[in-house]
Amino acid sequence: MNLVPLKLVTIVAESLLEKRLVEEIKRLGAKGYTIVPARGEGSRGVRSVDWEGQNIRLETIVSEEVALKILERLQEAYFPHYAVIAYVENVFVVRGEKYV
Amino acid sequence: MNLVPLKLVTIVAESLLEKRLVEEIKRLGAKGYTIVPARGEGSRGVRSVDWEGQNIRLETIVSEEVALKILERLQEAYFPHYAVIAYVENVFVVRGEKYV
Amino acid sequence: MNLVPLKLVTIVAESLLEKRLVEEIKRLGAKGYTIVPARGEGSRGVRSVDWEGQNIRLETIVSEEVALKILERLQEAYFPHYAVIAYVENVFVVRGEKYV
Amino acid sequence: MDALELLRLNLLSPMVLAFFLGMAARLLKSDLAFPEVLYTALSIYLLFAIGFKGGVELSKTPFLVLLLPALATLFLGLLRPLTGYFLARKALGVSRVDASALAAHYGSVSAVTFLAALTFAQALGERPEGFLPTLVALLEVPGIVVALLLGKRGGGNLGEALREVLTGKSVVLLVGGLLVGLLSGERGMERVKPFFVDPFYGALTLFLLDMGMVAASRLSVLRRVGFRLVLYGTLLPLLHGALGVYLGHLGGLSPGGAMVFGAMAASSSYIAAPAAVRIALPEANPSLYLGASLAITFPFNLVLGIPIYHALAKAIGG
Amino acid sequence: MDALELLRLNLLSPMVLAFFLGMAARLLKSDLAFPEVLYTALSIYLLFAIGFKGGVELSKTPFLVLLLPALATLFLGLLRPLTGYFLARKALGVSRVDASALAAHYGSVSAVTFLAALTFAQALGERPEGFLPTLVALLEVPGIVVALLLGKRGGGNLGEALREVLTGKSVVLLVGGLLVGLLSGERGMERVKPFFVDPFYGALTLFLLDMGMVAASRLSVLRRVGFRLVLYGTLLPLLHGALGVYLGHLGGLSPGGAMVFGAMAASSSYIAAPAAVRIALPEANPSLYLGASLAITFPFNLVLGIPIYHALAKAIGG
Amino acid sequence: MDALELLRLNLLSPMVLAFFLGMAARLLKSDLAFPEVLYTALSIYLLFAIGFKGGVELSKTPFLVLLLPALATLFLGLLRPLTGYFLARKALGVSRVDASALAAHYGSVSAVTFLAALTFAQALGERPEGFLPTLVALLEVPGIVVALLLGKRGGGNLGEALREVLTGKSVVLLVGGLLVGLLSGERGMERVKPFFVDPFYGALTLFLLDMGMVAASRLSVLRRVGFRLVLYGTLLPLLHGALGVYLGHLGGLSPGGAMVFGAMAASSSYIAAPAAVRIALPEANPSLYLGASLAITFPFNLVLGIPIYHALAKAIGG
Ligand SMILES: Nc1ncnc2c1ncn2[C@@H]1O[C@H](COP(=O)(O)O)[C@@H](O)[C@H]1O
Ligand SMILES: Nc1ncnc2c1ncn2[C@@H]1O[C@H](COP(=O)(O)O)[C@@H](O)[C@H]1O
Ligand SMILES: Nc1ncnc2c1ncn2[C@@H]1O[C@H](COP(=O)(O)O)[C@@H](O)[C@H]1O
Ligand code: NA
Ligand code: NA
Ligand code: NA
Repeated sequence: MNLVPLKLVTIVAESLLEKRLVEEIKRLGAKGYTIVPARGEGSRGVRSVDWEGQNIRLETIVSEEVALKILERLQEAYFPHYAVIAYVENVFVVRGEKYV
Repeated sequence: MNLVPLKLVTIVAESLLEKRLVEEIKRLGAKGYTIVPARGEGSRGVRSVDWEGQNIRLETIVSEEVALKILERLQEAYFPHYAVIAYVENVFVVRGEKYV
Repeated sequence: MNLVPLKLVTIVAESLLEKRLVEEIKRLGAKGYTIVPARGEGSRGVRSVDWEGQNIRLETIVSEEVALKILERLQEAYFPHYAVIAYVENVFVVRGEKYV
Repeated sequence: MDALELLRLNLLSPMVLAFFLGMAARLLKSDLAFPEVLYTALSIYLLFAIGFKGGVELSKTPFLVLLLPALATLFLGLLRPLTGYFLARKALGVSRVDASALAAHYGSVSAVTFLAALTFAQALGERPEGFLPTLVALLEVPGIVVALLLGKRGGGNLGEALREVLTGKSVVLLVGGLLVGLLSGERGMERVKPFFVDPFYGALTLFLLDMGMVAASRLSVLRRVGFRLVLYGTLLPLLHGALGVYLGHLGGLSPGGAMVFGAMAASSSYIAAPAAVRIALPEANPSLYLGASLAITFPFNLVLGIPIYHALAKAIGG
Repeated sequence: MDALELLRLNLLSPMVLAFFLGMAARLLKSDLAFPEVLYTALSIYLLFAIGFKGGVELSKTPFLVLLLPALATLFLGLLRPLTGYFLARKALGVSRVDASALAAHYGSVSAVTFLAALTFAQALGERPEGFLPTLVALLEVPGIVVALLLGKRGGGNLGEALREVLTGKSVVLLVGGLLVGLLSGERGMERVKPFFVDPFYGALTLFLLDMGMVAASRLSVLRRVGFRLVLYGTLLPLLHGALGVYLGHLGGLSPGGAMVFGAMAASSSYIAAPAAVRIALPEANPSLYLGASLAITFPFNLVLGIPIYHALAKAIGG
Repeated sequence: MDALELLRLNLLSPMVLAFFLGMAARLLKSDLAFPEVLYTALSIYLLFAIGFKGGVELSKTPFLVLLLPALATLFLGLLRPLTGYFLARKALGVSRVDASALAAHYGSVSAVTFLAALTFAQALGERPEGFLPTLVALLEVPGIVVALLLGKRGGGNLGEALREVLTGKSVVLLVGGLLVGLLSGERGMERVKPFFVDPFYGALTLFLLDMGMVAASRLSVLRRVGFRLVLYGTLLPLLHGALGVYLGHLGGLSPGGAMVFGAMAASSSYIAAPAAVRIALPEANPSLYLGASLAITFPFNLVLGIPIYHALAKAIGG
């Protein structure tokens, strides 16, 4: 089994940001991503299925370097004004070379 | 990058429990959560999109202490009678101080 | 707290494969799984809500041995022709003995 | 029209056929599936529309006409969970908790069975009373409450379950639609008729297609729980149905009305009751109550029950 | 018909009642919830249908008849964000950015308020001009642009926000439906009338049920931001509404048309504007603008505003 | 009516215009998007409704009238994949697997193209035979099977793919709806007409709006695969369409019926075939077959093909 250790970055954000977040992570080096619609609650209150827009949960598998770049960009440009949360973890990826 | 190591608790449960689970985890100290609708299969058979209610997949980022409290509460009050599964893992969270 | 260290295998694949993937992982020893509908982008371009079918994100908690079998099977039979990505990580599961 | 002709007429309605098509699709392992959202959307539409039509009719009904049928409904709401409970204990030999769970289902009501009966009556040229949806709303809640009381005898989450039933979406939509119809009357009806009335039976047909798929996926329970549950799920509705027809007749309903009233009494819940039971009686076995209510009683009423209650109503009142 | 009678008529329409039912459901903590997809589907349907009907009417309207009302609309599109901005700065004392966000909402338009006014007018036997939906499309965009210009004064994401508004789904559906209606004309209308016209008010009723739930979940803002926001959210529509009725009258609209035109002018956006503001002015406080637009101005117009604009239009033009 | 007039009439129908609106929305990068569930719901509705209407008509059709058209359909179901395969091999020079994938698409049928042709015929006052939907169901499956046989020649997942096609949702809904219509007949039709018949064309319009968006997102393939695929995707339908019109005429269909039959023959699948091909021939390139079927042939038939088949049918039979 060819398993490559990589970083999985997960971002939960208001769905309005989807297009911009996708552009950002691609620009910073992500080769792909997976998105599921989500709802949630945090410091900015409940974000649910109401029309004002729910959340998205975006995952991207990237190298450590790209992961850090993404998180920095989020911290700088999105955390101050938008409902966003982001975390990173270690995963082992089949054919991981495709994703770096 | 200011990354705080925290626990990510994931709970998959029948969707009927959503309101109660959210109340429980908040009471036990969770500052936020993210939910996505899910379907699945386990010891209690298939739980799919049928109207009898699908599953939810609830994630919450918390301190180790809160994580343990949540898992204990689940084990005690929900595992016996409901379709529930729960696991915990280590993640590194941007601005993690917000979530403890 | 009775927490058992196990493997969480996550597979993102085109939704057309759902039935077959579920059969495969059960045959290889998985005792359960959780699926959420997803969209995404990778080497095969955007896979979104269009009718040609979106993705699914399938998670299954298994022993290390079963995890490796699943990943090998994917690599051999699905990676060449289908839009699939798979990764594995370490999780701690409540009442984990149920899942091995 | 003789019994066989009635049965044929019922069987060959688009609604009943769609139900069988749904079952067939599932048994053939077709990938046909209704997105859950479509199910939810259709049920919101159907429940609100029933309530609304009932409300508009109610706005034209003198209070006195309603009194006796309403009392009969309450009486059935209290009695049916008891018969359901004791029959389950004696004939099925299940635990107290499982018996209460079954009682909650056979104490409440199925809006779709009600609708199928209504459609059938109208197709035969009967004119069931317009206020009957009001009675559906009235019958939905008390049976569940009585049954949960039987199951808990003073413990746990009863309050939560009760609140859940009363503010549950089926009650809110039925009662809410009723109020909207009552207050806006004929004048409101004119505006929304092409949405809430004319396409109603077609939407119901689509809904029954989905119900057929759901019911088929519960069929396996029959093999497991066996013959006695089948008896339970057919004799109990016959008993309740006959009682309902009779009480409806006593309460002054027309034959068509008494027949629909009987079908209501004979029906078992599969929306409000399962949710309430799952919260209040989590130890109860869902296969049992869902299987009985959905895979036995619902199709039984749809196919055989409705023509039978019609024949009864004719025999008593027509 | 006197004022009270008008109010009663408006209050007891299925649409307004459904809105209150939605609010009640949320306040009772019912589990009734519209799946987001149902909301999206209904709004696609409603917007396209309004546009389409408007387009078919437009195909029968001479250009000159449209000229003055269109100019009046553009004028309102430029003026309203300014009054919204300055009133917010002076009376609410909020920051420049929050004032611009509010201005974007009160500078744009609510298609549902427009529809409610249209329905009301038609229920009274008025015949508002068929091309009014064209004006809705015309009024939607400029107000948002002006407001964002006020908020940015030369920075950031204005271009993106503008593109977002112009290609936003509400503009595309309204304008696109309009073009489809314009090009296919009466002949096209014949084919799709039973889908886009007849069931329209029923669909709108269901939509308002959902809007009621959303508005109720925004009610809490009232307690927090207090009385001054309530004044802002009612006086500003009254001002804009009166102006709209007057300009509509000058522009040659019938009394019914002037009244609907006034309601348009009085309405505040809660689809296009929030999305644009969230992108272009992320520092603005959503509770403020969503609360004002959705929990104050929308219900105010729905319940009180529309009959008032009607009375005004009658006083001036009837 | 001359050719240009026909084309204009077709182009300016709400359905075709909605398709272009969808394309425009995507090309303008509008955020307009149909939730997948809405697409699924509309396609369930459309397929069941076509089947149902066809079934009701069938219940009034003598068996003999159906015989020849059914044989012609089967013949086309066997022939079309072969022409599709060999043209792909010779003219496009693609691999055996890719040619089979294309053959599966051009061997099956597009329900929406069929509907557009039907609508067009009806708008011209023609009266296409009521049993045509039966033929759609008959044409859907064999072409795919033949094509997969060509692609596999004795390997792999053919059985699974075949089962997938036969129990696929489009076949189940079409054939199931047909049976429901056949069994419930005019009497059933009466009850559900305001849902399954009257609003049909409007629902189709909305569906085509979505199809336009999907097709536009496939347009990029044209640049990549180039001119030869465009020829393939237009000449093949013309050939099949002419053959279809001719066989329809021989089979005894009215001119309107022959024209719709031609459009069926000319159409290519984009629901059943892609799913079957993806399972049975995963090595085939989806850009190729989806691009050809959806971005070339579907719009070609919708805009130009249908009036052409109409002219042909008139020339031969009218
Ligand atoms: N502690 C948490 N665990 C999981 N998800 C969270 C947590 N806090 C916030 N979120 C998610 O992130 C979104 C934005 O958070 P916030 O900006 O804090 O309102 C919320 O709507 C949740 O979906
Ligand atoms: N081994 C597993 N891996 C992932 N999800 C699981 C697993 N087992 C159960 N689940 C999820 O947990 C739900 C309840 O499980 P159970 O109580 O075992 O029926 C299922 O419907 C699945 O969604
Ligand atoms: N780097 C990545 N991170 C997260 N998800 C990915 C990544 N690459 C691909 N995916 C997901 O896997 C699916 C198939 O990928 P592919 O086969 O590369 O087109 C995509 O549609 C995405 O949902
Ligand atoms: Na945030
Ligand atoms: Na469990
Ligand atoms: Na792949």
